[in-house]
Amino acid sequence: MPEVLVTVHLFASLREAAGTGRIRLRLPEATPVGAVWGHLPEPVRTRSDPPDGMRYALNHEWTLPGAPLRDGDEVALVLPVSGG
Amino acid sequence: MPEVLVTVHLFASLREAAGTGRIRLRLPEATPVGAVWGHLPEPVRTRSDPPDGMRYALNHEWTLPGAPLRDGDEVALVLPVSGG
Amino acid sequence: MVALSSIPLDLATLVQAATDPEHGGLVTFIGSTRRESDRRPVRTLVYEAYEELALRELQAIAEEAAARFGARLAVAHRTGRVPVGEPSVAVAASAPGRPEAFAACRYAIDELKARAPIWKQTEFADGQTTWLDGCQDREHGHWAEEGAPGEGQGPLPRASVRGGRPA
Amino acid sequence: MVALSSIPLDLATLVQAATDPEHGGLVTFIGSTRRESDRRPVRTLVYEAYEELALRELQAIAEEAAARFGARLAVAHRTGRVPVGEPSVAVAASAPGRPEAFAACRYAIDELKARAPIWKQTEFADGQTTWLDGCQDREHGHWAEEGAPGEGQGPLPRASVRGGRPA
Repeated sequence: MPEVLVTVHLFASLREAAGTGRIRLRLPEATPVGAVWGHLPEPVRTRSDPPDGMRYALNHEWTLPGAPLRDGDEVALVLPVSGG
Repeated sequence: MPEVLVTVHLFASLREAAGTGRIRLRLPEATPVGAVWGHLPEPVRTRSDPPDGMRYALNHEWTLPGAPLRDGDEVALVLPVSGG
Repeated sequence: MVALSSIPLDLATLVQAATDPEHGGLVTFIGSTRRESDRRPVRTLVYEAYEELALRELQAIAEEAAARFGARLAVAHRTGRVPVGEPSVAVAASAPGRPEAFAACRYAIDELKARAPIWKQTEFADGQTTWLDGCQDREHGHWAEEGAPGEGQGPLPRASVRGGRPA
Repeated sequence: MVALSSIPLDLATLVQAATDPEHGGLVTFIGSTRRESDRRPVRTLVYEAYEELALRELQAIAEEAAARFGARLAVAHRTGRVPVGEPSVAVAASAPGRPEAFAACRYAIDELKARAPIWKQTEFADGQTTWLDGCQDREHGHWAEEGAPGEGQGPLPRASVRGGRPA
């Protein structure tokens, strides 16, 4: 099965758990961005499912969980926000 | 009829019309503050009735038009306001 | 803190006066002279306060807002000549949360405009001046809306509009 | 103007950026770190932004508010460590009249808090730290409301609360 290499951007507690703000993952081609969580390494994925209110960005634009990943994509896991 | 001597504080166009911010008036004892307008000198009283929304202060506190004047009182004719 | 000031209002001073370490939100309102009034160019505004009562009224408004919204307020109003573009009034209100901070600031500026004994004289670019005090404005706050000034429409006496007053 | 800043926010800069000579009202909101969170003393907050997208989102919010309310906006958010009492976020919005200025400012701060990809880590006085990001907070925004931290109630894994991090 063909694979794609993507960069995953991590923030807040995910970034701390990973020890880095970006990791690279090899994923099956056309994996939807919403499935990236399940492919995170165990020490990073501190819970089985993404938290309620999780959003996703693809190449620094908002996207939907169903968007398929292509080779070279930069996907961001945008945890529920708390700015302000 | 006994009279009282009061100081009338004038502002904005009334003050300009009077050429001064305060005038003294001799008025019949117990004249209500709401009647002061009718006793203003002709050049000051630019209209026959006080404008809608006119308020009154007696000795620098809000008062009602029916409040009776006593000797030495300071009455202010508070025209409709436009600050801010 | 409430103040009348004949020199420019300093927003930082008001913000500092309204700051409270228990309050997470602070809202300010700044009202400035616009360069047009009813589509006529304005040169400057002149504010006149009934000082004794204006200060009491500003204090009363600040206390009402504090009681209603758990807020801490600072309110200041310019007096005298205020060139176009400069703030004529400033309010700062802090509260534990942002809805109350917004509500307290809005309450204070709305009440100030309705109640504080302060009057505004508009000086137009052509030198004509008019007070907004219910005597010189045809319709309070909408002085020249129905036509050019001095045309003798409505209850405005011609004499109440002064032309060519030296600056 | 929209900005992320690792140094203290300057309100005067935002006010200047939002000023428009046609606008008579200008409203600002300043959000500051409170010295307590859920009744526990706080030492400092740390803000982390997804910078590329946060700037776009702030710009989008400013443009939405401009279109809806005829407003001009400036929005800035701190990043990094923000000591208790210092502003973490500031919004300035001017509009022709004061209702629109209030509405535009309120819209911008509400949308920012709901949408901008920026996260807050609370560092308590006892050295314990926690992110408000839906993973470490038991209930988003109400982290310690039901009990002391680390008691193992609810979905919060013990490991997600870090103790004794050096300042």
